[in-house]
Amino acid sequence: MLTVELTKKWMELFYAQIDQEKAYLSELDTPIGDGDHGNNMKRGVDGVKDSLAKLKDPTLKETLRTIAMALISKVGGASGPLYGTAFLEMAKKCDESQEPAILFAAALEGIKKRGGAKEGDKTMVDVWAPTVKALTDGSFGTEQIKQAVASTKEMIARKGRASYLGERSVGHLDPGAMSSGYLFETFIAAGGVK
Amino acid sequence: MLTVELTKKWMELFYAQIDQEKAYLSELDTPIGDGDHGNNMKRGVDGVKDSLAKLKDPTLKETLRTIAMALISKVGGASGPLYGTAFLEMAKKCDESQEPAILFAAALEGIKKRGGAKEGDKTMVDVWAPTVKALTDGSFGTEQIKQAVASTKEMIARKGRASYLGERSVGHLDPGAMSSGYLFETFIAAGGVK
Amino acid sequence: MKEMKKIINSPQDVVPEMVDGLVRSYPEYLKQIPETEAVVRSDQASMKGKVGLVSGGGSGHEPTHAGFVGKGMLSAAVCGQVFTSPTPDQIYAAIKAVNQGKGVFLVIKNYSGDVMNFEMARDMAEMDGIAVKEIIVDDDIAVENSLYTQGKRGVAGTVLMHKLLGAAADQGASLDELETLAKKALPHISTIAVALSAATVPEVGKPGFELADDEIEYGVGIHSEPGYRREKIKPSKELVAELLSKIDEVQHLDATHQYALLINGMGATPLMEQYIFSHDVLNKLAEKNITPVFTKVGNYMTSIDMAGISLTIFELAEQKWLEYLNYPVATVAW
Amino acid sequence: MKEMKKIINSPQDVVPEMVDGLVRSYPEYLKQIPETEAVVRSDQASMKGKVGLVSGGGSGHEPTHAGFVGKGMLSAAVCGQVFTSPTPDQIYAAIKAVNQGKGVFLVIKNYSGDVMNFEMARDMAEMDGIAVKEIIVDDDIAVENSLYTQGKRGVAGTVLMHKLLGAAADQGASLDELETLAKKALPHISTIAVALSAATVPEVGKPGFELADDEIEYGVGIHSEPGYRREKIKPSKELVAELLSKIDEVQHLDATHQYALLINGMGATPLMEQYIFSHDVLNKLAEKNITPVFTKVGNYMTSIDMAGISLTIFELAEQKWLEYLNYPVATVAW
Ligand SMILES: Nc1ncnc2c1ncn2[C@@H]1O[C@H](COP(=O)(O)OP(=O)(O)O)[C@@H](O)[C@H]1O
Ligand SMILES: Nc1ncnc2c1ncn2[C@@H]1O[C@H](COP(=O)(O)OP(=O)(O)O)[C@@H](O)[C@H]1O
Ligand SMILES: [Mg+2]
Ligand SMILES: [Mg+2]
Ligand SMILES: [Mg+2]
Ligand SMILES: [Mg+2]
Repeated sequence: MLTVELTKKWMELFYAQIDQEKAYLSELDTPIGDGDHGNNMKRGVDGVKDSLAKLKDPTLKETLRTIAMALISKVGGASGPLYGTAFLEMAKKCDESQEPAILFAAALEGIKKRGGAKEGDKTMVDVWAPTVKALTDGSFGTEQIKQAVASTKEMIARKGRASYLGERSVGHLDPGAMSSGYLFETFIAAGGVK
Repeated sequence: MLTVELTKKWMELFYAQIDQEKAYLSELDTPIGDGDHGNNMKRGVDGVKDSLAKLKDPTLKETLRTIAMALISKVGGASGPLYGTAFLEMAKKCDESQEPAILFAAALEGIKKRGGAKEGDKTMVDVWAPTVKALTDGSFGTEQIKQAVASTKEMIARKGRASYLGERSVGHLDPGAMSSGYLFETFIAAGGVK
Repeated sequence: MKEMKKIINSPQDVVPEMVDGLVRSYPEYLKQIPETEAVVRSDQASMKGKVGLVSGGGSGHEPTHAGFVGKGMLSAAVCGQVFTSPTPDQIYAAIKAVNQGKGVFLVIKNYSGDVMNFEMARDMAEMDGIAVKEIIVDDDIAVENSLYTQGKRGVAGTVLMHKLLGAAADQGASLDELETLAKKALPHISTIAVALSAATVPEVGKPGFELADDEIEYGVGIHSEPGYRREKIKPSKELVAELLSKIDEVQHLDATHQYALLINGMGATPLMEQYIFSHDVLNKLAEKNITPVFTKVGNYMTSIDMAGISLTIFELAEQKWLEYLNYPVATVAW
Repeated sequence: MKEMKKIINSPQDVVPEMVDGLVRSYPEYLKQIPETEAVVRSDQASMKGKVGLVSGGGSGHEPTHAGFVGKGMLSAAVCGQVFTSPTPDQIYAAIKAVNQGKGVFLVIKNYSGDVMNFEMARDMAEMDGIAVKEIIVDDDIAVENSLYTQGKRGVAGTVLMHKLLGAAADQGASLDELETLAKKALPHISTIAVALSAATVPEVGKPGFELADDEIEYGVGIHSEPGYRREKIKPSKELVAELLSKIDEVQHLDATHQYALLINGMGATPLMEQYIFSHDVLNKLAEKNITPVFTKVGNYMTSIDMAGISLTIFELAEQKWLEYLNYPVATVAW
């Protein structure tokens, strides 16, 4: 069950992880992108931290919406609208259910719609899609997430900047897949799934 | 006595010398100038060679004037008008006398007037002035020329680009002094003084 | 790996300081929209009754985009972080600032980030009842277009698109007319670049890729996206022959048509080299009996401090387009 | 030592190919004088009955000088070899091409070579009965002036001199009036630069000097003449503080006066950095309650591919001078 408490804890851990891996994410974005993914995400989590700090006794919907707006207005680039849309869709859905599997599925639909990527296009979708599936069939976990991230390495990029490289994108992890991996790992670390 | 034959031979040797030392002259011009003296002089002697080749049975005056015009219209920079003026003044004087001491003295006056430099200002004047003197007192020779060129090393530049360096120009040979040294050395090699 | 050496204060302050410096240097043309990094014409009267024209994208392409804001060209430009699309709220603020009731036209370069952020802003504006249309510029022929990928990138040709649409908007074209014009002109604009070095994003601190001292790369993008071939540097004429042959494959250059030419320095390449390159392009075109009717040479769509050059050929399929290119403007950089 | 990497054909052909490329790219403004590397206005009618204005010098400072030829600015520009004064015959050809019987005014930068070659050309023109006057620009305050030396160098402030004289000439100023204007304005123009790297002359093939990866040099000239101090690179604000304090020593900046500002990139420094530098200059001047009434930021007087920036402050002692700066022109580069 996603709660306000859990969401806050999750965002704290996600903040710490991005802060720590900022340079690594930008490095992943260098051979197959434009080298800014770490900086983009850092601006985003800074924004999330600031915005959440201003909320007084928020509902879950308010919390998720606040995260979405911070990401949309701070990240920019490709990842901003995608992560923003993901949390916006979760905010829309959370009155109906607080089940992670259902919320993340709604987020995934938003990401796919916004960016037009399918599974196998070497984007964050390649972490979100198997993870949503894993949440349903019970295989969700750190190992599964790491595998999903790793699976992008051998893919040919068909969306985002990496797609300009065609076959030369093979052999590199997708930076957005990696940051999505962090998102799910910190969800677990925050106690999201017992 | 300066003759057409001697002048032609002299210019051939001067051409060969500049061609060979082009890079060195530009190198001398780098720490205390703008690194182009070798290229400037090379364009000049190329022009002199071409123009002289076109002359048919020229007088000494025509020969010297042709050299002057080639230098003026090909070298540019500071050295072009100075070398050009030198040969122009020799052309003016050569009806009166063909004595090297007298011709070079006229040239030196032209250089001083055109550029406003005095002895000790770390320019080509510091080779021309002692050389003209040496021609009169009989001490003219390769050793004397080399000494004159070397004397510029310890001077502080007061004219030309090197003057912007002030005291930091000390310790470097003046490139125009070096090319003037070549001019007088090739004059000797051409049989200018027996 | 070379250390970054730049005239900046801190990497995070690059965009706000740059936008401030630009706007305060040219108050006769530019005004900053409060609390944003978006820039709008200071000559508000020139926008009255006309469709607004908004462009923007990541920073690092100066003078694009803000340098083209002014009467006869853009109404506003939105400056994102370096090489990062601006966010929807900023784009939305620019749309609102230029809307005069006739609608707002967006010029978007074809990058996932730009497209998504501009389209989110468009959604926001439409919810406010502002009519919005757009063109997604994809003039870089170095990248294959394909249904299954992101498609081609938007590069220097975008500047010509700004000029065309700006002139038409200034002459009172409607939102629909601008869309028609943009869609018609786009396929006639082709660009391709060659890089001698990559750009260094201040927050990254090192170049996007490394080229050996004697190496160049054809087809590089304006964010140091890799190109299609690396080889030893060649004389300008041979670079021109390579790039022009690529454009010829797409455009089938032909003396019965009229062409505009844009030669664009990427940031660190001096005009000396650009003019020599231009000399070689004009010679090569002359072999086909083509003399461009419009030429511009300079730094228009840069990639921070990248050394390199791009060549854009725009086939002027309609006489009106040449008039648009020559239409007078009041901007910092055209 | 880094290898030279440039978009050129052969080093000896740089100037003719560059001039050809420039002129053929902009036939609406420029025409080449046959058998020379001098460039004259193609709009001959705009020169009718007016004093001709001729500038020039070594190449490598693009868009200076030819980029400022056109109605309202220069009548002709003479392009020497790279960093080498043009020869008298070429300057003389330009003088003859622009002479309309009202005389010709020469703008010369204070370098031995330029002064001597221009003055030889002046002698030739005067022998032909053409009245010629001149100004020798020496705005670079990095170098001490002294009766016993060459004096100060002419650098980016020369562009402002072109603008001023061009506007006055276009409005019908006589040769004497131009001389008076030039002499009055000159002491109010001060420039100083900072270099991050030196220029590479194509025929030389390596930079004029070497700076370490983290080093800068204050006071460098536009031909890589050494400056007055080398130190570790600093934030833009601190560079500005240093350069502005040097200008202040000379000009005694004061809020009761009006100032024009020219921030000039040396060739390889992107606009991003120039705008940030401009932001810091405007802030620093604001501390003295000074807001410049005219600002320009860009690559105007470059030093081939040198990285660096120069700051020019022009005290507008007469209201007319601001009008001259704002006077409309038709040139490639103003
Ligand atoms: N169309 C898309 N659909 C899904 N994810 C995408 C899409 N485009 C890009 N991405 C993701 O965004 C990541 C890049 O984000 P970032 O570097 O922040 O933005 P930008 O590419 O604009 O610089 C990619 O690694 C990829 O995972
Ligand atoms: N005013 C002057 N009087 C005499 N010689 C001068 C003067 N100015 C410069 N020179 C000479 O010219 C030389 C430089 O020539 P060059 O490099 O060809 O021209 P530039 O300095 O214009 O690049 C100097 O080394 C010096 O000998
Ligand atoms: Mg990126
Ligand atoms: Mg020199
Ligand atoms: Mg980006
Ligand atoms: Mg020189």
